[in-house]
Amino acid sequence: MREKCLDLSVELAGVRLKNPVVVASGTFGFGREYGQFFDLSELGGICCKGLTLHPREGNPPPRIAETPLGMLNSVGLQNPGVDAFIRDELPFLRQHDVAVIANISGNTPEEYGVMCEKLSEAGVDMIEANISCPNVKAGGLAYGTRPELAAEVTREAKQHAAVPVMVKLSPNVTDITEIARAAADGGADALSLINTLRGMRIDVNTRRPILKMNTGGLSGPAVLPVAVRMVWEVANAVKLPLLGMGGVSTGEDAAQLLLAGASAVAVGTALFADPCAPLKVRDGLAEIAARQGLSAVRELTGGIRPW
Amino acid sequence: MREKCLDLSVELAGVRLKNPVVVASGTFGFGREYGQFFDLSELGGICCKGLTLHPREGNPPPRIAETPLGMLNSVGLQNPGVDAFIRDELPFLRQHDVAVIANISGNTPEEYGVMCEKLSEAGVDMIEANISCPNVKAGGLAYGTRPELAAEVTREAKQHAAVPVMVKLSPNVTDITEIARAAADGGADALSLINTLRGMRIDVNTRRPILKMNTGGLSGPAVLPVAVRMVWEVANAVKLPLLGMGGVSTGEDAAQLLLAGASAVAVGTALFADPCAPLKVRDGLAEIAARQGLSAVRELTGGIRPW
Amino acid sequence: MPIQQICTVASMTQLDAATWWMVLEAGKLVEQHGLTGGQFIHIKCGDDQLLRRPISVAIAGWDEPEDLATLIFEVRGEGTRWLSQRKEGDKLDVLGPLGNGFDVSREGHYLLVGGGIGVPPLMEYGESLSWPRTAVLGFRTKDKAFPAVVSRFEEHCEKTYLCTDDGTLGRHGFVDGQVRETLAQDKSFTQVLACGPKPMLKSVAAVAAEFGVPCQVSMEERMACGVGACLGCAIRMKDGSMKHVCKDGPVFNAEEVDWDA
Amino acid sequence: MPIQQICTVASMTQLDAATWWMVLEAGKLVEQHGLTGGQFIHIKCGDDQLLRRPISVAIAGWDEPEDLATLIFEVRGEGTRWLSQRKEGDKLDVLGPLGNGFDVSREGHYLLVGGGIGVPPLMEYGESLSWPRTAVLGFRTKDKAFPAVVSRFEEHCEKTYLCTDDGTLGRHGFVDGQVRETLAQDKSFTQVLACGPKPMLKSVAAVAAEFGVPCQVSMEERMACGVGACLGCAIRMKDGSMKHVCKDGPVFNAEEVDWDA
Ligand SMILES: Cc1cc2nc3c(=O)[nH]c(=O)nc-3n(C[C@H](O)[C@H](O)[C@H](O)COP(=O)(O)OP(=O)(O)OC[C@H]3O[C@@H](n4cnc5c(N)ncnc54)[C@H](O)[C@@H]3O)c2cc1C
Ligand SMILES: Cc1cc2nc3c(=O)[nH]c(=O)nc-3n(C[C@H](O)[C@H](O)[C@H](O)COP(=O)(O)OP(=O)(O)OC[C@H]3O[C@@H](n4cnc5c(N)ncnc54)[C@H](O)[C@@H]3O)c2cc1C
Ligand SMILES: Cc1cc2nc3c(=O)[nH]c(=O)nc-3n(C[C@H](O)[C@H](O)[C@H](O)COP(=O)(O)O)c2cc1C
Ligand SMILES: Cc1cc2nc3c(=O)[nH]c(=O)nc-3n(C[C@H](O)[C@H](O)[C@H](O)COP(=O)(O)O)c2cc1C
Ligand code: FES
Ligand code: FES
Repeated sequence: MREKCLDLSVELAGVRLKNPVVVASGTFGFGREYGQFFDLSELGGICCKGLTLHPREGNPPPRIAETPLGMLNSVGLQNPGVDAFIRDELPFLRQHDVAVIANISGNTPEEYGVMCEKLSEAGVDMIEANISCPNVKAGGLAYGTRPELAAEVTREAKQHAAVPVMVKLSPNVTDITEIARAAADGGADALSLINTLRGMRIDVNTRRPILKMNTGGLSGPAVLPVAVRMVWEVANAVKLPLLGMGGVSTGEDAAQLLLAGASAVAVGTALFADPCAPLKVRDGLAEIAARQGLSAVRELTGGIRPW
Repeated sequence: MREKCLDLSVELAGVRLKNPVVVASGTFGFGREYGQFFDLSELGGICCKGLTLHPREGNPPPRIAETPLGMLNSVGLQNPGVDAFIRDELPFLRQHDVAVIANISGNTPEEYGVMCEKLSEAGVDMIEANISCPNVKAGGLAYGTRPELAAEVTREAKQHAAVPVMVKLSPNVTDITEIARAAADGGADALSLINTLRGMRIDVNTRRPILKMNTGGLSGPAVLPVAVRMVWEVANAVKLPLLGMGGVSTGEDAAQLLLAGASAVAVGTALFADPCAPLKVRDGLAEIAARQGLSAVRELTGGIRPW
Repeated sequence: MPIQQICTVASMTQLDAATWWMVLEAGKLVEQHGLTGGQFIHIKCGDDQLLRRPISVAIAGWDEPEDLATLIFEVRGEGTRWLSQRKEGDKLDVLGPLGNGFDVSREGHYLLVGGGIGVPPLMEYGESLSWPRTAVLGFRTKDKAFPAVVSRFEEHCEKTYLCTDDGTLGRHGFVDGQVRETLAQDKSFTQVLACGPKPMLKSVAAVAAEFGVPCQVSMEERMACGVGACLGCAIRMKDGSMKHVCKDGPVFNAEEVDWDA
Repeated sequence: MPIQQICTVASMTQLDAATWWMVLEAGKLVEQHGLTGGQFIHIKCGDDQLLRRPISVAIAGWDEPEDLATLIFEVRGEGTRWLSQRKEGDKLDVLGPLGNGFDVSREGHYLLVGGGIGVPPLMEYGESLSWPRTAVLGFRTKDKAFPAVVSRFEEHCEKTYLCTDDGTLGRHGFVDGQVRETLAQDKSFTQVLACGPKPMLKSVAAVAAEFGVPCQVSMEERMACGVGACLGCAIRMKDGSMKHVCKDGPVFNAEEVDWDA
């Protein structure tokens, strides 16, 4: 009864999500695999695996290492390219009642622009411009760590996009609000954060890093407190809607990010422990909102009472 | 038999430690409390609770929050001041056969200098200049995030210190090697890293941050992969000896930091789960070295074989 | 001096939906290190929880065999949930004895004031004190008023007053009303010993001060080390200084505490 | 189509100091989803391990009752240690069936080549194939040569050759020597099915290629999702493309694999 009255829907830069739980880019492919475990229409949105203008094979294996309640990955943007996505994957995604968010990485600002044009035309709901992927040596890292580049990429993306552009921030910076402001100045419609923290694990017997790339991106529960802090900082620094992520695996984790200022959350690594994690996060969030007597989950957003 | 042949001793900026396991500043007070659980002479060294020129009461409570395999603290440099330390605590520490490393934080470069002078005269083995404590609003954070300030503090400390000066780096930066190089240029004899990552946790029922300071420093197993990565980066960037720390709770964790380039490791948060953690780390490290047929644990340092 | 010890769970009894009575074979902790009620032990609650959980000792060393220690705790989160799932014979890694208990070294007339899960840490003082004492015990509601605990006060104290916030048992209202009445009626009380939520402690301390009766309060704060090393569990004193619940407490002289911090 | 299922441990048998034989009541996984030997399941190993652990199925659906699945695994770290501590009646959260098994759809003469913990995933092919087959099984030393596993090959295969690296059992040396001899003596083999450490697979693949016999190999790579979504478990193919062990494998055509990657 009570749940019936609870409105789960949220809005992210003008795009309506039927609930605030999105799946994080790179952890969900293009939806086919986890679509075997639950109906994709149950999700608020899907951030697709990061796309590049041309197909990429990604980094050499091993690409995965486990760490204390976290994991490192160095997948490195393996993807079939934006054209193949539009041809082979988007029609499948479009069969479901779910917001499709294309995640893109470019080597140059122009590449972001070209991809935005193609994807807008093909009909995605939103574009997430990844300026933070720490795995690609050229470009990737620099955009996310230098305000002027972040602004430039954002401007270029916005100029060519007919759908909202969300800029994805890296946590590997001294001051994330600086980059957030730059993206806002560049015209971003929303921001998403956090991408992975850079980390390393060494096999003490072979003395080799477990990842062939030596270092990789840390995600999972271990990073949750960093994500909460950064979402809060960014929420205080810019007026844009935020998609919060980093270590979310329960409704309570998600509620923390919403309270800190996010309009919606993304679930990534938690999927690997439990394919139905996003649905459990959604239900947990609904329970918390109901217990607090809210009529809409979106009332949590920014509800933090800092000391 | 085998263990008899294994040399556990290491050198850190000319100071001999009988084994490579030190306890981390702020987690071990001035040794009295954990000295009830084991003989302090079993340790390689003790980094004392951070000192300031004048006594400080620290931050208001709550100061502690638990996170997934990590914890946040906002203790904020509560300490009796450098003079009281020298008078009331140092004599007790000196009763033990263990290297005493005084950890200091100043509001100005001059304060670092004054403290270095006092502590050198009083007879500590080494000074760890904390330029990274994220809890003190004035000064603290800025020194650790701006190369020119880091260099200035280091120079001032070195000028007034008669014992080796180790500079402690913050992980909350875009490029830790930049700060490391600045400290090296300033004349640092060694570097220690990592201090805590800034994080936050929110009580979703009260909507209040658990910490009264809203945010705090993240430590514990969760941060280990970030520590390993940063130690490796810094080891590649400067020629100084390194004291590695961040999330160490087993011999294997310590071995990772040594292989990445550290000469010794510090154990902090792990103490709270197990007061004897430093001794277990030491024994675990010895076991790994013995298993690898080494004659000295120090042979692990920098032994990583990157891809 | 505190030690680290592996204790065996001697028994587990569920008191209500959320509350457990756990008896530990505490061995040396009691026999050589003198663990007593009102002190606490710091318990490792499985590998998932990085930090230990502080739990007060309700009573120790008075039952047979003499090394038993009783803990009474409420499930509040993951750590206490883990603790509630322990079975007889399971092992617990604990640090103790930690902190001070109430100071009852001087002859006198004691008023014990407990609220909710703050009642059990007074149990040993209710039973074993060699001086006369009266208890005022407050609970949210009748279902949360652990009869197994209350009955031991009733058995040993001169009088035991019960209060519930909702009036379902005993006096309707908070304990401070009963405390005021009791102190007003009987001027012979020399000490108030109080344990419970901070707002309760604050008002009990105020009432005691009103009547000029010294008051000791048992405080809570989030802890990391539990032994005084990390300075995590600070509380502010009236004079602006910080004291630490794990080392200087958990029992403090109510007059010294800054109740408005 | 893979599903998530809670399976009950039907039995646990220790094979040697580090190796366990675990039988699961796999229910629908076998009965409706056709789990077979050579495929794998992705197992949640307690709350401490964030990622699941992939373990191959040795044999499934051939014992009574028909929903049993046998896993044989070695303790290598925390996850497999946790798994080894499971008891009859415990529940496991698994994903499966995942990946392909060996392709044995065509009539032929099969040579099964297993090394160490790579022997069990061939068990179902040793027992249940309707075509003639021979097994070459290699182990480090006699003590690591699981008699309980080997005997099932010996019972069902035309011939079962054993090799040990140290000569303590069977032929002294690696399996590839025996494979070469067997393929040289008998030209009727139409397929080699191999499972074991990568260096072994590489040399067996080379020998098979020498004799022009198609060879299928079961590969390992570190996994996150286990279902093809994260692209974590990539291995490089000769043509430079990436394939994924969890979705495109674990069994690959040996000719397609880039053995020098
Ligand atoms: C000196 C002392 C004595 C105590 N004695 C008892 C007792 O006898 N019976 C009893 O039921 N409870 C007692 N408590 C409270 C008990 O420690 C907490 O309920 C418990 O730590 C909660 O842990 P959790 O994992 O279940 O909850 P979570 O909320 O999941 O815990 C998260 C973190 O917060 C800390 N925390 C949460 N609540 C408290 C709290 N109230 N006080 C201190 N830390 C907290 C936990 O220790 C942990 O580090 C005592 C606390 C203190 C300080
Ligand atoms: C398709 C497949 C089938 C397998 N079948 C079997 C089997 O039948 N029997 C058996 O004993 N082992 C099998 N393995 C290997 C088994 O998965 C690893 O031994 C196990 O994951 C180690 O986990 P751990 O926690 O004990 O070790 P840790 O080293 O602590 O694990 C740390 C991380 O590394 C990963 N990892 C470590 N070694 C391997 C490895 N060799 N392959 C993949 N991931 C690894 C773990 O999954 C985990 O994420 C298989 C592996 C794959 C990929
Ligand atoms: C295997 C893997 C691949 C990822 N690939 C991408 C990617 O292609 N683009 C991107 O923007 N983020 C990528 N990420 C980052 C996630 O989208 C997310 O920001 C991060 O993992 C933190 O969330 P989590 O802790 O819930 O996983 C990837 C993460 C993982 C674990
Ligand atoms: C409670 C607490 C207090 C700390 N106080 C200090 C301090 O005073 N000075 C300092 O340089 N570092 C301080 N640190 C940081 C630690 O010395 C160490 O760098 C960090 O905790 C990472 O190591 P760990 O994960 O082993 O704890 C403190 C850490 C904790 C947990
Ligand atoms: S908890 Fe560490 S000082 Fe009290
Ligand atoms: S493990 Fe995720 S794609 Fe194979």
